[in-house]
Amino acid sequence: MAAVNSLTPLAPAEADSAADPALARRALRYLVLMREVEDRIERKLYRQGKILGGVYVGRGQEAICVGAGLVAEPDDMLFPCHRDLGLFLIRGVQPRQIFAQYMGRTGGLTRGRDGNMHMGDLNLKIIAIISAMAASVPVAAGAAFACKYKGNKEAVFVFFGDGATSRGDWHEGINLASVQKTPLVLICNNNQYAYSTPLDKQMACANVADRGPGYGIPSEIVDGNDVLAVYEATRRAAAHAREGLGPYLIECKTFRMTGHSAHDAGSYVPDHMWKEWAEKDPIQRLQRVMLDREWVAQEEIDEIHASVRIEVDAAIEWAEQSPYPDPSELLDNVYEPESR
Amino acid sequence: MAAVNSLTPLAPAEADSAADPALARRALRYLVLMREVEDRIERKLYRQGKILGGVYVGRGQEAICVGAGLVAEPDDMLFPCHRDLGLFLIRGVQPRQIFAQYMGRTGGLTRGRDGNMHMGDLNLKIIAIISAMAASVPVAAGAAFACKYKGNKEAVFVFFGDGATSRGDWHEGINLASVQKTPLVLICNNNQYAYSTPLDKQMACANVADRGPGYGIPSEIVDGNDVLAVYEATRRAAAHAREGLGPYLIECKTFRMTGHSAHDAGSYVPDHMWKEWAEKDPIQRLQRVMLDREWVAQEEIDEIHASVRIEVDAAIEWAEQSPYPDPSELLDNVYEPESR
Amino acid sequence: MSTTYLEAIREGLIEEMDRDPNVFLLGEDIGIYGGAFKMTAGMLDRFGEQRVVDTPISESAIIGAAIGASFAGLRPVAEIQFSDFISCGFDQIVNYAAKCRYRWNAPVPIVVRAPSGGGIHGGPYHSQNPEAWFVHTPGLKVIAPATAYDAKGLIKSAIRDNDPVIFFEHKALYRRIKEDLPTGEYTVPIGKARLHREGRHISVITYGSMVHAAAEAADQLNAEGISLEIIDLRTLLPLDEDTILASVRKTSKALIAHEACMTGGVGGEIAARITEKVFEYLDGPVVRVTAPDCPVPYSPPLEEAFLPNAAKIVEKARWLAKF
Amino acid sequence: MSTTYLEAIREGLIEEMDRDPNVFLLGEDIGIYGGAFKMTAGMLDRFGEQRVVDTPISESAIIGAAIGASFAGLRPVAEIQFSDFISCGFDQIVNYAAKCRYRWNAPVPIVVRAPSGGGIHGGPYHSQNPEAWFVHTPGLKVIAPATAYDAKGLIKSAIRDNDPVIFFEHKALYRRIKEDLPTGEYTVPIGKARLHREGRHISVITYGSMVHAAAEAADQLNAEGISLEIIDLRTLLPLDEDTILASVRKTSKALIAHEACMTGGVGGEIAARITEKVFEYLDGPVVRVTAPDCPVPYSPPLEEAFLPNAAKIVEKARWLAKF
Ligand SMILES: Cc1ncc(C[n+]2csc(CCOP(=O)(O)OP(=O)(O)O)c2C)c(N)n1
Ligand SMILES: Cc1ncc(C[n+]2csc(CCOP(=O)(O)OP(=O)(O)O)c2C)c(N)n1
Ligand SMILES: [Mg+2]
Ligand SMILES: [Mg+2]
Repeated sequence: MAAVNSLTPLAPAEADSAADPALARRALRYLVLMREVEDRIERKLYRQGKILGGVYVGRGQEAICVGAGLVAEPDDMLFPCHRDLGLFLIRGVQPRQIFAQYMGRTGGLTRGRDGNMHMGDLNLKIIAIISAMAASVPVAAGAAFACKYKGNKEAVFVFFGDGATSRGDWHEGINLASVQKTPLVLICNNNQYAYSTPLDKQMACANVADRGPGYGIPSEIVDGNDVLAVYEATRRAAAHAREGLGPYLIECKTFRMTGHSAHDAGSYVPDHMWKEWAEKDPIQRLQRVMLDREWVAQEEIDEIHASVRIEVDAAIEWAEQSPYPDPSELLDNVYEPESR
Repeated sequence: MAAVNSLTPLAPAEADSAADPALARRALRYLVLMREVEDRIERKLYRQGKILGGVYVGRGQEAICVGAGLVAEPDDMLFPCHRDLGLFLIRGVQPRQIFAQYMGRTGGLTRGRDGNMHMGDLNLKIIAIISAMAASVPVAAGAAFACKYKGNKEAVFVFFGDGATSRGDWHEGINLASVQKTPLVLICNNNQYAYSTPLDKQMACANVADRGPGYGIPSEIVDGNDVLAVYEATRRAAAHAREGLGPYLIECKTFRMTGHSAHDAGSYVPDHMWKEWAEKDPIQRLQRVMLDREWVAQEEIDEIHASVRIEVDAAIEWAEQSPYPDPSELLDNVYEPESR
Repeated sequence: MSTTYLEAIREGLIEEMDRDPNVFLLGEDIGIYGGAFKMTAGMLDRFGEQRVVDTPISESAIIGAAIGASFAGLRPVAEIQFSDFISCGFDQIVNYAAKCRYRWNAPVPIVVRAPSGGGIHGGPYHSQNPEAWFVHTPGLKVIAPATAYDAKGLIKSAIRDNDPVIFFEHKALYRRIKEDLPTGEYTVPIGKARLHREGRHISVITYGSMVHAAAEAADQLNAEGISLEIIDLRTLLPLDEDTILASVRKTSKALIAHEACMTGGVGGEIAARITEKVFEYLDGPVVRVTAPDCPVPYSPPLEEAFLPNAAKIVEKARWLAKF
Repeated sequence: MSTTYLEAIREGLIEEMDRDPNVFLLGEDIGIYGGAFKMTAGMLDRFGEQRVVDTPISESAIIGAAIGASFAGLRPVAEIQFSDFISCGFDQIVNYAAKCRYRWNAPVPIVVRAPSGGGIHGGPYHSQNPEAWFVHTPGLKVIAPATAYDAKGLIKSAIRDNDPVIFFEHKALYRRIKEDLPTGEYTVPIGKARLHREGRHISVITYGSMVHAAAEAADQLNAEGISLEIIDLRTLLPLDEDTILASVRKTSKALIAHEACMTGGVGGEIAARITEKVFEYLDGPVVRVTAPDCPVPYSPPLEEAFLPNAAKIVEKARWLAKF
């Protein structure tokens, strides 16, 4: 299917992935694992006071990072946003490292230097966000430029929310990448809120995808709660990018099934939206598809959930044993050691 | 004529202004005056070393600020860019003040605090640019918000070049105004270069107007060398804004008939473009129209040019007599006097 | 009944909005949500959407729009959700707002409110103290209140001031400190420091959260016969040099404390002025107690080690007292 | 044959690009035009469009893209056309580049070149000296060379350095100063000050354009029997405290000179360190000669009055010598 602009209907999941039970199984496991890890973080560890500071989860929108993440090759650089835990899992980061990160322990990716989703690993080519929304977009554009510079076939994936598209950095970054025709895949999770701010207070256009033409790049809208649809759209985008045709914008329509962060009940969200979107839950949905197509039996699904719970229990135990950083580390690594 | 998006052809000058000889006469006089003032600045005073620092002129694109400026009501706040001298003339700033400004004399609008086009007068509701391209766009959005806040029928006009549209501030400002549906008229002089950088190195879309839909606002393309066409387009935009329908983007296609600044010969511009656009000179063009339609006789046109030259000679003389600021003023007005 | 630092600022905002219809608020999530720290809770209902304006995530546009609205006669109060994000609107502050009056005589009566400071496990991007950048920017006024009384009085003065004011609110103080405020209306002058506590041996020149750390330190040191005089600057630009120098002339020793990291911080400027202007009065080196030169770490033991506190002030003061 | 400050930097850039294919340049108008100051003249022809990259007008994207390219193993050198516009990319520098290594062990080997300083009648937006903002940002290195030799040696070291470097080039020095450079390859270490001139009575601690003003002042004062020792800092972050303190221990008097405005400038930090660490050696107040606290005015008589110079250093030094 050719890249299309935003006025086309939601892309259906009818494509080769729809005939790939193995892919669906992998997707399901990551969806379930992400959900479980974040439920524990937000609803257990945070409430138990074992995690201090901000907690942002991707409940209800896991299909976006999982669907897109399964397309990325290991050498493709990823720039997650603060609700894309699935990307870390797909890149091989262990749940125990994630719990340790949230608890500020040395077992976390940042050794306690930073918290929650502010983590990354350059060896795994997954880049830590800074808090400033959309700041990663120009940075990702630079990484995409490097692919072109080196003449390799890598692509760069950058993820952001609807709210981030209001920022100057979003514009400058996407404009630079478009002018340079670099392999940048832009994936927007449009979960209809930026913190408490609804879309109509953020943008006057109907869709984030409507912004693609202003950069002369293709953009398309996809059902962000359909992991296979996200996978297919991302494949189109990645192919476009690797062919040297430049950036490609995907808008994933979804909903944030939680407050902005653990301290926010989201009382400003009208009740009907919670109900409406609960029915579109990406995990339930994929499971239904897999059962309907007889790709799995219910037992297998239950077994996935059970094994994930066991893995997560162990990971939390490990993380709680992980030591806090020693205060003597405070000034390490502000600069490259030798150069000080 | 309804507001249209960018894919429509250049707006023709066929409209009521086309039947208004008096308007054409006023426009012609401002065009000629702006051209003469800037020719003296760039080609005489600067070369004589009487003006130090940067000199940016609007040669060849005068029709944009003059056509739009003639639409603005005295209470509409104007945010010129660095090639919009005509707006100052229309607001009643005297050529002698402009020469004094360029020469750093107390007779200039900034008393020598700032130079060249970095001038403004809050009483005349004409705002001084800062150098940072597009920084005025969010500021103008705030002024437009104030119109809505006060419930008056004023509109705000902000001017910028093609290059400025690459900046984050441009995006943030236009997005805010669009969300707030405030009376902001956005006028882009697309002169096809940002300093030495051609359009294809600045943006991947065909027209600046293609960016309108990303903000859910109307945008149109107009021939920027046709002062009557610019006038008509600006009238549509102003009417739209005053009706409470929100911002409106006008892209004026034009060309910068000079280097970026007085020290730049523009050697990077292909010869054919100079020739091609010389034939589209906005002054010649308006004069032809006026002669064809028998609105003026050649003598009257000659008389306009002659009287402008006399006015400008006198203005320069006055400015050269204007004293330099006294060093004792150096620290005045960093803060409000009493509050120090 | 006593008022918290946060409530005091809210009261100030409400009083000024009641007083002057041109005062309005803009920022992210300040409307129905009442702001990330609930500073503006209830204000949307009270003043309506026109005067409590939720914006897209665009700090540069928030500050720029405030400037533009001020040109049209309004008196905008912009909220930057965390002061860490003020750098996203930096150019609008340092190049636009700060220079208009000087360049072309255009006043820019805006207030930019920015919750700053650590101690809430916010990590590198929800804990910074960026005041020094703005103190190095002529044309701005910079305020950092330490008490509820001053917070209310200064936010009111800031709104009435005809120059751009950057107003740093220490987020760890929001709910931690409270006091009884006068029932009647009052303001606190910009540019005047406050003698927080009188003392004889060492002048502690400080502001924001460190005022309270200094007071704690003073209590401890009293027992040891070391008496600290605490100057709460309240305004960082313009600096109240007279009050600083008068105190040092009296005690002949100076300790400067701030939560921001040391190098290039406001403490350097203060130390320089003391050494330049009352050198003959000094009986010992001018010392600084600040955070070290690194980002604000997240993990509790690291943040604990990072933040200056009473104990670190006590230690330095003891050392200085021996001179 | 002798090389100007500007040519020296260009030579450094070319040598590093010849040496390392991962080094590339990005910025506005640096390609066919060769840059606003012609720094990169001829480099497009030599290295091609891939390595001399013209960008849209977007400082935040320029710096951000440099960071991203560095993650992928490249060594970007970004040009900000005038340092006055660096505030448009401020967040990318202070929050992104400066903190990656500390937070998650990701080095950001980028160089951001920024022509700074006044004396060219550029007015408020083409004359600023914003170095102090960055000196207050741990994780950055900040360089401001005063001579052609150092400019070349330091730009080469900056490109090889594995931390983000902000490189301020004084635009008034570009063509004003020249010297004979060694024919062979050399670098100048980051973080080391240079004894520009030995003296006995007063240590003048300075950098950038003021090094030359100080030298002029020293010549004049010699006649009066006042001998100035001039320390050219070269690197502002990390500061070479040892060299500064050693000189002050020797002369027991310190005058700090910089072109940036005084309040919150780098001079305050230096004065504070001197007073804190070698107080017992001081025979007089530590004084500063800087621009006053206002924007850089355009009109020649105003700019002349604004800029610090040899005469102003002479005056302060005479006063200090009397102590
Ligand atoms: C520049 C900036 N301003 C404000 C914030 C505070 N903040 C954190 S997340 C957020 C909302 C982001 O909305 P969106 O981009 O839609 O992502 P979502 O949280 O909805 O996934 C805000 C305002 C920030 N992180 N960065
Ligand atoms: C943020 C910023 N970066 C760089 C510059 C230097 N500069 C001045 S004008 C200019 C080109 C502007 O191009 P455009 O917006 O098309 O206006 P034009 O000069 O063509 O009328 C540049 C790069 C600037 N003024 N501001
Ligand atoms: Mg969102
Ligand atoms: Mg242009």
